[in-house]
Amino acid sequence: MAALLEAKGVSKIFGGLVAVDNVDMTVNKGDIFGIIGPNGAGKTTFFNICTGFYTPSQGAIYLEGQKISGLPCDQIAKKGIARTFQNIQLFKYMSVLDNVKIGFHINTRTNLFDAIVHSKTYKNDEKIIKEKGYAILEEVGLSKYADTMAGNLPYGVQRKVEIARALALEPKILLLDEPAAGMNPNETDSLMQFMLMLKEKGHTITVIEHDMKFVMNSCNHILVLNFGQKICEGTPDAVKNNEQVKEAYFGKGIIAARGTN
Amino acid sequence: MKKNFVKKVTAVLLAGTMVASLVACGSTSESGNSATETTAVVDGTSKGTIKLGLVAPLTGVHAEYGQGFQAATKIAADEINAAGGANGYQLEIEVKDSAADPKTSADIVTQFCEDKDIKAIIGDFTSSACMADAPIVDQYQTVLLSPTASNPDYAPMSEYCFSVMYNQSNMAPWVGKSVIGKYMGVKSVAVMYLNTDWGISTNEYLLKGLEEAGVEVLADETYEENETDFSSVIAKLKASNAEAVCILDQGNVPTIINQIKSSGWNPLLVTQGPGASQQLLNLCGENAEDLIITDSSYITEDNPATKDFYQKFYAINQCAPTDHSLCAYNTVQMLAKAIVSIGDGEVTRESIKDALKTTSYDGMAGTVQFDENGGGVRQFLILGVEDGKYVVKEDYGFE
Amino acid sequence: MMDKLKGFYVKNKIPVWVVLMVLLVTMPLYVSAGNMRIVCRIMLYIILAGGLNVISGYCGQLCFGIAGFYCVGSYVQAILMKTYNVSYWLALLPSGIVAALIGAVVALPALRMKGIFLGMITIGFSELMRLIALNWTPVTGGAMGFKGIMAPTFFGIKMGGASKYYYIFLFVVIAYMFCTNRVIKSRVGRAWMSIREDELAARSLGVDAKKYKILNFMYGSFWAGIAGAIFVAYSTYVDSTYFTLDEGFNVLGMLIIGGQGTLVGPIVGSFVAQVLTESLRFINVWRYVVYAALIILMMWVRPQGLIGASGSILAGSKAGKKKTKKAEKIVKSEGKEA
Amino acid sequence: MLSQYIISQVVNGLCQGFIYALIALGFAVIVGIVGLATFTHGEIIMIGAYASYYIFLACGHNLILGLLASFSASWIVGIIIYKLCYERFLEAPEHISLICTIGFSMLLKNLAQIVFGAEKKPMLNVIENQIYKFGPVEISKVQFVIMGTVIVLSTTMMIIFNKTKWGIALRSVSQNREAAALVGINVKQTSMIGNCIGCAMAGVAGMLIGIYYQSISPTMGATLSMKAFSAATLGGLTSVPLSSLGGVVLGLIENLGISISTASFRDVFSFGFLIIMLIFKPTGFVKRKGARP
Repeated sequence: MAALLEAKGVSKIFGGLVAVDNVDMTVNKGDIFGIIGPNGAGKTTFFNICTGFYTPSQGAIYLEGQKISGLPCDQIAKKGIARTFQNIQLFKYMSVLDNVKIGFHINTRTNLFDAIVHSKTYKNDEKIIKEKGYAILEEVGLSKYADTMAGNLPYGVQRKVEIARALALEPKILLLDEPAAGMNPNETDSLMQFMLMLKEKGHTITVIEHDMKFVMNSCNHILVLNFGQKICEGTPDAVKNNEQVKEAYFGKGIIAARGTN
Repeated sequence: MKKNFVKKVTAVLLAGTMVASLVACGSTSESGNSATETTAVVDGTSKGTIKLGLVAPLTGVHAEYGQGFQAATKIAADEINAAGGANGYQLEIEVKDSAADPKTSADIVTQFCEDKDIKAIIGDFTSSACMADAPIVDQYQTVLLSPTASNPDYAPMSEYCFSVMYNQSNMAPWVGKSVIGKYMGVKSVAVMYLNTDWGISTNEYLLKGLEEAGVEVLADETYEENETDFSSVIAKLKASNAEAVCILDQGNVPTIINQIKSSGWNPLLVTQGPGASQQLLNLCGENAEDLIITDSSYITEDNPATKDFYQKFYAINQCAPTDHSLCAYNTVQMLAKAIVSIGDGEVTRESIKDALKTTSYDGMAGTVQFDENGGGVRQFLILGVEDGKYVVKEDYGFE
Repeated sequence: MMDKLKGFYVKNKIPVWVVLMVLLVTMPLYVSAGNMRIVCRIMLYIILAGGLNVISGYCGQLCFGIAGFYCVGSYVQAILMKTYNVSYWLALLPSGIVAALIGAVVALPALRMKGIFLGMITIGFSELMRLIALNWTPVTGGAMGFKGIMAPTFFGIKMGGASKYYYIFLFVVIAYMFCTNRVIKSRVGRAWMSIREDELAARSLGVDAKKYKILNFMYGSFWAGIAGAIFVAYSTYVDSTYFTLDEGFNVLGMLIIGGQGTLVGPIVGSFVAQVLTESLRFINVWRYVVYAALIILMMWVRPQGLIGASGSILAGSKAGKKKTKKAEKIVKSEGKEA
Repeated sequence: MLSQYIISQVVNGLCQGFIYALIALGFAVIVGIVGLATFTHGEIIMIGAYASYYIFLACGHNLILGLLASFSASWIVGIIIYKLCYERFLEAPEHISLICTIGFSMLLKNLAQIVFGAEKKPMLNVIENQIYKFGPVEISKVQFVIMGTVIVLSTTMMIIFNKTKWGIALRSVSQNREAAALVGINVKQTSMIGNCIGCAMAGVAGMLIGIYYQSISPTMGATLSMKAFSAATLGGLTSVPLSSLGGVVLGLIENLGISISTASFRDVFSFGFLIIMLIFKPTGFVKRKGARP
């Protein structure tokens, strides 16, 4: 399996705070790669480094062997990384369809003059956007909301719209930041099914999540962060049984107490 | 509930205003839209009324002067009408606000020109506005008589353009040569002038006059129209060690004089532009002592020639008139004289223009007439301030 | 009422447009020359407010300095026509382009700033442009201004005077509406709007925020420049007093009255503002007091402007929340059916 | 002689800078506590000046009375502004309240022209002409009084802000509205008080300007408020001490600039400096914080 997204010795320091400390990561094509860790472990910071919102203090990010860290985030998006946000950042006052249309930005070429004279490029682009946009909405199961204003949708649906928008980029890898946060068990379940379906279609996904059940059931590879450091990496089963992970999640005392029992 | 009510009321109000305005705009008469000051005294000898339009900035930054225009023209029209009118015609002045915006001014002038009843237009205050109006009055062949437009390019723009405010080409060299050079007899002078069309042209002509008289110009400083703090300009002039300071400005003169005095400097002061008004004395108080000022008259309550005007003006505007208002007063008087000189001929826009060219008005501010371009030519006094009052130092015709 | 109007329009699209065009084209026949000038003024402000609308309405970049671009356009046109004897029609485009280039220069520092800081930059810039016009006497005529800029001839017809020059204004307004309508509904317009709504998310989707912000400023200032350029030959005279900060605030006021981020907003805003100030003349000096009070009242009642949608990002959160509840209900009922 | 000239220009610049600083300080308090900008500041200056004018007219040249009058008049206007332009729009996009303040400024300006009269009013010799000499430094009594008043007022403000319970409430609202509400601070009232303090500072500045330039008019505030706005922007808009610094720097730059060129370029210097400064440091004098954005 070819490594799609690689992080080599990535660190990020804010002032005196080491938010991410020398983390390595390899995401292979076709993976659902989970990143877990307690609050404040540096997961989102790590995501922000991967997508170019931050530049790493040390180390570098590679996409298909090509260094991408240091590029502005819109360039990184063009290279093929799409993401969603922990606190949904939809264009709330625009319709769902428009949200997805903006997702097609990098895959279309229309410039100001094309738009004014309605050139061939414009017509082609609009045609593609319309067809593919509806296709994506259909795929995600949102076509009935196409003309609804995104901000008016319930939370779970908004999450899906955000994913649909990211899919419009036709990314090589999809980064989801806590997609199940705030969802009820039913919604979480359907989200999981949805992710597995995406995987079936050949998408590579990296996901940050708190919900253990969700991660263990959907991911085939998991990275655990604590205090910015990688403490464990491996399959769900390996992670489940790792002492350091238990320690990080439940605290040293409990583990120690259990040990004496 | 309450909110809905407010919304409804607003909607109704807005809709009402819109409809009213549409109707008003649709009709060509415009009579409902403007403040018309009818001062007609109906008596047997009246031949009818002649309507004049006044466009002036009643609001905005120049509101002070626009409101002065309004009051002064009303006084003049009242006086003329009370005395039986101009050659029997009663004068009526229609006032419209240009808000110191040249675009609006041009729009209003067009409306006046479209109104066949209006025989001549008085206004606007700023040169900018007048220059924007000039092509329009040229097209409609209507007289535009500005009390104050001072840009030397304005009056030559059309034969229908006139301005009462003195033409700087006669006035400023005289100030340089005769007032500063001869009357005051100083060897060196520092000049500060307003960076507007008026200030720049006045300064140019003044420097010529000073050169002729052999007065050394040690500093020549300019500043923006909306300037409030002159201390740094004054410090510059002070550093030049000139005997006298010549201030070429209108509205800012009192502020400048006050700031010069409070900086602890006491040079000879001479100013041209603000006009010798009571307002200047009020605004400067003791600081105005020994100030030399040139004007065709001085407008205070003590001056027998202007007392009547002063009191009437004060009754309307609750403030002392300035030279600008006097110029506005003169415009109406001159138009009236022009109408009188037409005699039995028909009073048309064209005849008013022809008559105005040769009109000379001998009023409380000396004689005013127009040169070949339509720029006003006035006579000047040299005035000094003593004990908070104006004193005539040299009479008209000092060379 | 708005919905009914809209419904009527959707049903009778072609007749409405035909009637509107006929009314517009024949306007000088039934409106007096004096009022034609007010119509021309409305048109001028439509273009200015329209240019500003692109910048602040569609891209969310607070700009108080539209008068600066207007100034640049006017002076470039005046200088080209008077100093270099370029024909009116040939000078139009360069005026717009120079204004657009200046817009790009202003946009550069603007890239790193938002909100009121950006507003401040544009204020400073607008004043600088005016001061350059006032003080660079050899080129701009300084305080003496530029006079005698002639209206152009069009196939032998001299376009002087409001009734004829109106057609040039009309043409530019239609051109503006046509272009902007197309741009807004394209990839470029969507990119601008995405930056307005959430710049971070837009960038994560590959929208080059820097490029599009600069492009946005250029497009907006281009139209402001064009407005200046056509105004100069209409007025025949220009000096720096036309381009004060108050002018910029006026235009912004009109835009917000009409509704930011909507195509018709500038038209409605400019129309209402001009017609109101004209029709309030009967109350004399009180008219600006009343006008100002109406602006405040307007902000209280319809903060999104007369035309703006209440569910817009520009309308404020309160209006948005109401709609959210309504939408939630719909979603719930749909869920039951499913 | 040359050095004397430069010194006098520095003194002029400082004095003007102090006036800018006082206005900018009020501006920063408003932006900091209410969280919304204002364009009505110029008119508050004018209201303050007129209040002191009428008090001087009625009671003679009593500085303290004038100060109280301008302070309270502008405080009252501050309440009106808060009720009209801010209270409803605290959570709304900032352009809405901005337009409200622009509208209100227009209203006040035109109303003042009607009520007070459009003409300039004299405010003569409230402080007599007198020059103090400290070595090569010449400073007039008016300048002395102005600088003194500004220093006293701004120090009092600092003390109120940093030492009193009241000031801490004000600062907490400026930092986090919701958190302040949670610990039991009446956010709306506190915001209003903040707004009123800011306005009152501008009002007092109006009186000082009236005294310094010896005349007042309804349109006196327009340019000054723009300068103060620039000064506050230089200071990062919300920081009281840095905004004052911005004012002083702006005053100095303008006057030193004038001394090497002409006064026509005054605004070129101030706005040019502002733009250049913001290009290189978008947050003005404020140090960029190292925290996560």
